[in-house]
Amino acid sequence: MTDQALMALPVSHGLIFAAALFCVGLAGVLIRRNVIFMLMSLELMLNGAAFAFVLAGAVHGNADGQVMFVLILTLAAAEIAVALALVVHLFHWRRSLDMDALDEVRD
Amino acid sequence: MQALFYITAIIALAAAARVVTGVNAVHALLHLIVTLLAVALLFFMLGAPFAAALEIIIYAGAIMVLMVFVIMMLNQGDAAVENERLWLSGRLWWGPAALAAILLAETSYLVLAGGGSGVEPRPVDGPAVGRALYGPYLLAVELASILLMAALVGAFHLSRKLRGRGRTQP
Amino acid sequence: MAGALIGIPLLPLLGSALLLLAGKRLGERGSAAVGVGSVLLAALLTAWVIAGFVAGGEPYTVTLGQWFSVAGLTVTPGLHFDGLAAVMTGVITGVGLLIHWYSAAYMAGEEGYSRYFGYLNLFVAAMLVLVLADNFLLLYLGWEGVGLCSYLLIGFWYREPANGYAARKAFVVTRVGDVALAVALFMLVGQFGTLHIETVVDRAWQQTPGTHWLALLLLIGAVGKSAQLPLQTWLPDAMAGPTPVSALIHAATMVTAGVYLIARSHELFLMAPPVMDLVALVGGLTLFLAACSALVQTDLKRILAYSTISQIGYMFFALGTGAFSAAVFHLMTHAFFKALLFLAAGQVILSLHHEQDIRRMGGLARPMPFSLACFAIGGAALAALPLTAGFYSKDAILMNGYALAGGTPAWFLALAGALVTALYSARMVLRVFFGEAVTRPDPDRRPALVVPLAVLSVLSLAGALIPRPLGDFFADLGRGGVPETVHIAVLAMPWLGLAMGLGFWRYGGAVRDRWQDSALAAWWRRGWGFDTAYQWLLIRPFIGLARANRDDIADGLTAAVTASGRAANAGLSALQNGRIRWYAAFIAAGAILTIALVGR
Amino acid sequence: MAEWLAIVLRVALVLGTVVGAAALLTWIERRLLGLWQDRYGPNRVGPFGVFQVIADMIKLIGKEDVVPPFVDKPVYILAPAIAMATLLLVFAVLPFTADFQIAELNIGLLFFLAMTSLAVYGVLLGGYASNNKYALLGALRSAAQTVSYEVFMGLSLLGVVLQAGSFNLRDIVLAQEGLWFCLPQALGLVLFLIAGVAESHRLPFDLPEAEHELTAGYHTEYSGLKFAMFFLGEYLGVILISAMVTLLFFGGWLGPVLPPWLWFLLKTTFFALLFVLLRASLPRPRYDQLMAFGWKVMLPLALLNLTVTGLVLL
Repeated sequence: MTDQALMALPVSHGLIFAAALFCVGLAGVLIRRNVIFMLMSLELMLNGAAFAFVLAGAVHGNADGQVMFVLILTLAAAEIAVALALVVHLFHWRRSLDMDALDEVRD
Repeated sequence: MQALFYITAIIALAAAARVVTGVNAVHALLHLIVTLLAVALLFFMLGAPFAAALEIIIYAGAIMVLMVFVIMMLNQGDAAVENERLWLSGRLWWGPAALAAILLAETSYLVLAGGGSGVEPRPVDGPAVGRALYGPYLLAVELASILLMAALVGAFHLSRKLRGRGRTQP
Repeated sequence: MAGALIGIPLLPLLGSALLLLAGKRLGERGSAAVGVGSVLLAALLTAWVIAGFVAGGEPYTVTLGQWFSVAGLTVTPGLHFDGLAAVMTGVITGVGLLIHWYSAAYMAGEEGYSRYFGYLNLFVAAMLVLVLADNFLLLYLGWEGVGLCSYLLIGFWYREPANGYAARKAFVVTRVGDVALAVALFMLVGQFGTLHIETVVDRAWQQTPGTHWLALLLLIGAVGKSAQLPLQTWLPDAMAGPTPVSALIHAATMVTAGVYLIARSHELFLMAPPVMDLVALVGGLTLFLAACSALVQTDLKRILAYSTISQIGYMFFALGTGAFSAAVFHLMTHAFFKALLFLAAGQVILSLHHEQDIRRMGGLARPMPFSLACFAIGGAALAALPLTAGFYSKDAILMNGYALAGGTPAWFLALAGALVTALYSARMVLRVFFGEAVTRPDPDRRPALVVPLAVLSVLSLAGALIPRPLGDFFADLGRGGVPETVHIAVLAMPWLGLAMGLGFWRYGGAVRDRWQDSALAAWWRRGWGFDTAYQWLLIRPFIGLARANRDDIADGLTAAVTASGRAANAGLSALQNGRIRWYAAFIAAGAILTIALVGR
Repeated sequence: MAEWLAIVLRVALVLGTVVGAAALLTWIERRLLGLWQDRYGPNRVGPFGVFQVIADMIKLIGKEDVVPPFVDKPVYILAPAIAMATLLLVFAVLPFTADFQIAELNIGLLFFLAMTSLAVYGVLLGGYASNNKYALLGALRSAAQTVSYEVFMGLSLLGVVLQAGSFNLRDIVLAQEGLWFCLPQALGLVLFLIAGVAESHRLPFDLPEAEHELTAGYHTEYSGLKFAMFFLGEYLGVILISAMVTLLFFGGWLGPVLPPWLWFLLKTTFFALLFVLLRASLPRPRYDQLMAFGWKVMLPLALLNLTVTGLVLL
């Protein structure tokens, strides 16, 4: 079955898709004030990067791309675990999820 | 099969756009899950079934569940949606959108300028990934495990503190 | 002998270190034991050393070792003991011991008891270093050391802002003299290449140029420390310190450091006759002006303070006329009777619950006969009535002064000063002890207070009998004949003053009151307006200048530096606004820029 | 064209069988519970009350399908579909016999895990969309429980994967020709069974829908066909877990004499009945006990199992 799924694909299109996913995520991170939405946008960015890796790995026919994907996955898991703990903390503390309300980190 | 790729990609991007522009956190999350599933499908099409499975099991099945969990736990209600709508309104849109668009244009230009014809993706199955992980990338795996441990301890610590705070507050 | 000599300043220094480091744990009794004990030991050592010196008779030096050697100047300080040093150490340790003893009782119950004795011991150590130094640098060390202790002790009750002000004033005003002394030291190094006193004096005989300036600078230094015109203004204010401090530092010892300095380096002054005349003039003017001020003061301690200025003026006059022996002799006797007066005044003040205004005293003769006796003896010595120690010393000054300098204006001022001195002594004793009783005293007859007074009374009466070991120390400048009329005038002046005092007291009530209210009296009371003059001539213009210079071009430059730093900081901290989205936007912009620059 | 038709037929057959079996299971469960609890259970409609199933279906379909005004409508509608669809999808990769399988997938086992992990969303979103605190609590419990038990469910299966050397379900079954994995992977079997019970929210791990505490948990607000889908999903889960146990530990269709499909059917039925027996006999733990049990007992055991298997195979 998997063999049939393969196709002749312009690699550039796949990369542009990855970049588009990344940029949509970036725009989300920049636009949203809600921490939850920022985190979701961050996941989009990670997926864009991950897709680029897997695509490159598939093009070259080696496993390195997927290895990087696994590492990105690990990173995302760790990030989300800590970030969500922080979000819960933040909400209990501030009664708000507004990231801009947290600007005392500058001091 | 190429058509399937484009359709999936467009679905992924459309869902991603809804994530970024949505006002209801759970709906946005569902769209994000759709994006993830679409990406998983793309992985599958690229001959990376292992990555596809991981994308679903871990990303969609665990990480996103955690996020839904937290959103439900905070349970902000309709006021949050209104608030979100308020935050999203106005001119704040244009700057970031322009930045992202410029970045996309640049990368697209670079990718297209690099040329490159259609290449037949070669499938890489799970065992190959496993051999690579525990071969040349062993150090990275160990580092990832350390990272996970750190995240575990960190998350645990944060939630512990919260519990202590809750106890002191009436 | 050498070890004993080092031990003299070392013992109070150790006592001071012990008191200042561990004073709190010693308690009052322990602090007093250490403070008085160390000076007692030093006094015993001094007595032994003096006895040895008198028996052997030869001056000697103990070298302490090399201090530093830089640019051809090697300083190897040592302690030098000769007749002059013998008198000074004897006065310092002897009077110092009595005042320590007195202090132990006087200061009982005060906060900072051990601190007090720590400072006092440090002062004694510094003063001993000052008088024993064979080197100008070591002398300067002691000089500044006593200045520091003076500052610390004037401001001993530092919770009162006025005391702190007085302490600062004393420090700053004497600093003027100290700077001159420091410049003199630099000149010495430049001219003679050494700071060793004897060497300097030896070389000074050979090469005269510049000696005038040197002597003048030394004089300014001495004037500052000894509260002579025009730097006398700090001493009356220095009475803010505890009374025993006034007795020890601001009457008996420290203020005579200037006299000692000139006496020690008198060869230099002899090379500069105009400066010698200046010294005499300064002394004459000071003694007369201060005596007049003392005449109208209402604060008991301020009377004594002006009296001290006046008496040191006598010493300067003596120095200026070349009667060095007489000057040092008067220094010694003055130490006795002025310490006696201060300590007796302290007893009176203590009995009246820290009342210092003589207008609220009176009729104390009956409740406090012992104090009256002390005051009478001290006042008599101050007024130079015959058979007191002060009589012999002041007589020597006036007679020698006339013999050496003739009827100069300074000498006539000194003569008039003798009259005024007797007058204010009489006024002081009469106002305090006779007339109507205004307050009820609470006499304190603790032996620790009484015994030192008794000893000092004896010394004030019989101090002149102490064999003068320095008799042959100074080259006598020769004594010409003194006319009989002069002698009679000198002898008559104190009696005349005393008679005037009694007369005014008994019959001149109305005159007295009018005089006290007159503008002239008020002017004198303010110390001839020196403070006001300095305020207008120096302090105000200086403050004005500082104000005017506040925003000058140099400030503008430094302000520009800080302002630019501040602006840069503001810009950067505007970037660091704590909003993660901004940071992310900057990262994205950076990425865009990098790609645009690199990816082609 | 014939190829396509064959695929469609096969899909229809599997779908029909599985859904029918799930429906039938509801009747079997009630009868068996009745038997074990010394009462009759449904026995009026048809022989032994078999047609009770049909009657219930008619009732559920005929009922008014209420969508309460306070719910999050799109999610409310989506949730039961997810609950059923994800489970049904897994049946597409199950090898019922050596040559009967809708789609052979190299990563069949991973697909199973992926779909079960997605199945959480059905419960989670159902509870969230209902906008009801009982439903929300049920959904939260379900999410926590499922995520926790998923972890060692995957780990407990890795022993089997190690022994078979493949994620392909067909290869796994074929690898058991000499010896069923229930013997060398006995610990894995127990772990997987427990995790399976928890995943399908069956007693004693039905805390998300514990009726004493949370009325009906996440599907409190559901009625009619949507409720039927949740309901059916649960029984589909039971059948799916039974089928997986059969495939992974008891040699799937392998067996003497009888035709392979019958072997598969018998084994699966046995485990489905085991589930019913569990429901009849075991009490329900407290929620914190459930979580503690999962993380403190099951996870270490799963890791131990994996380690030992790896060491033995090395």
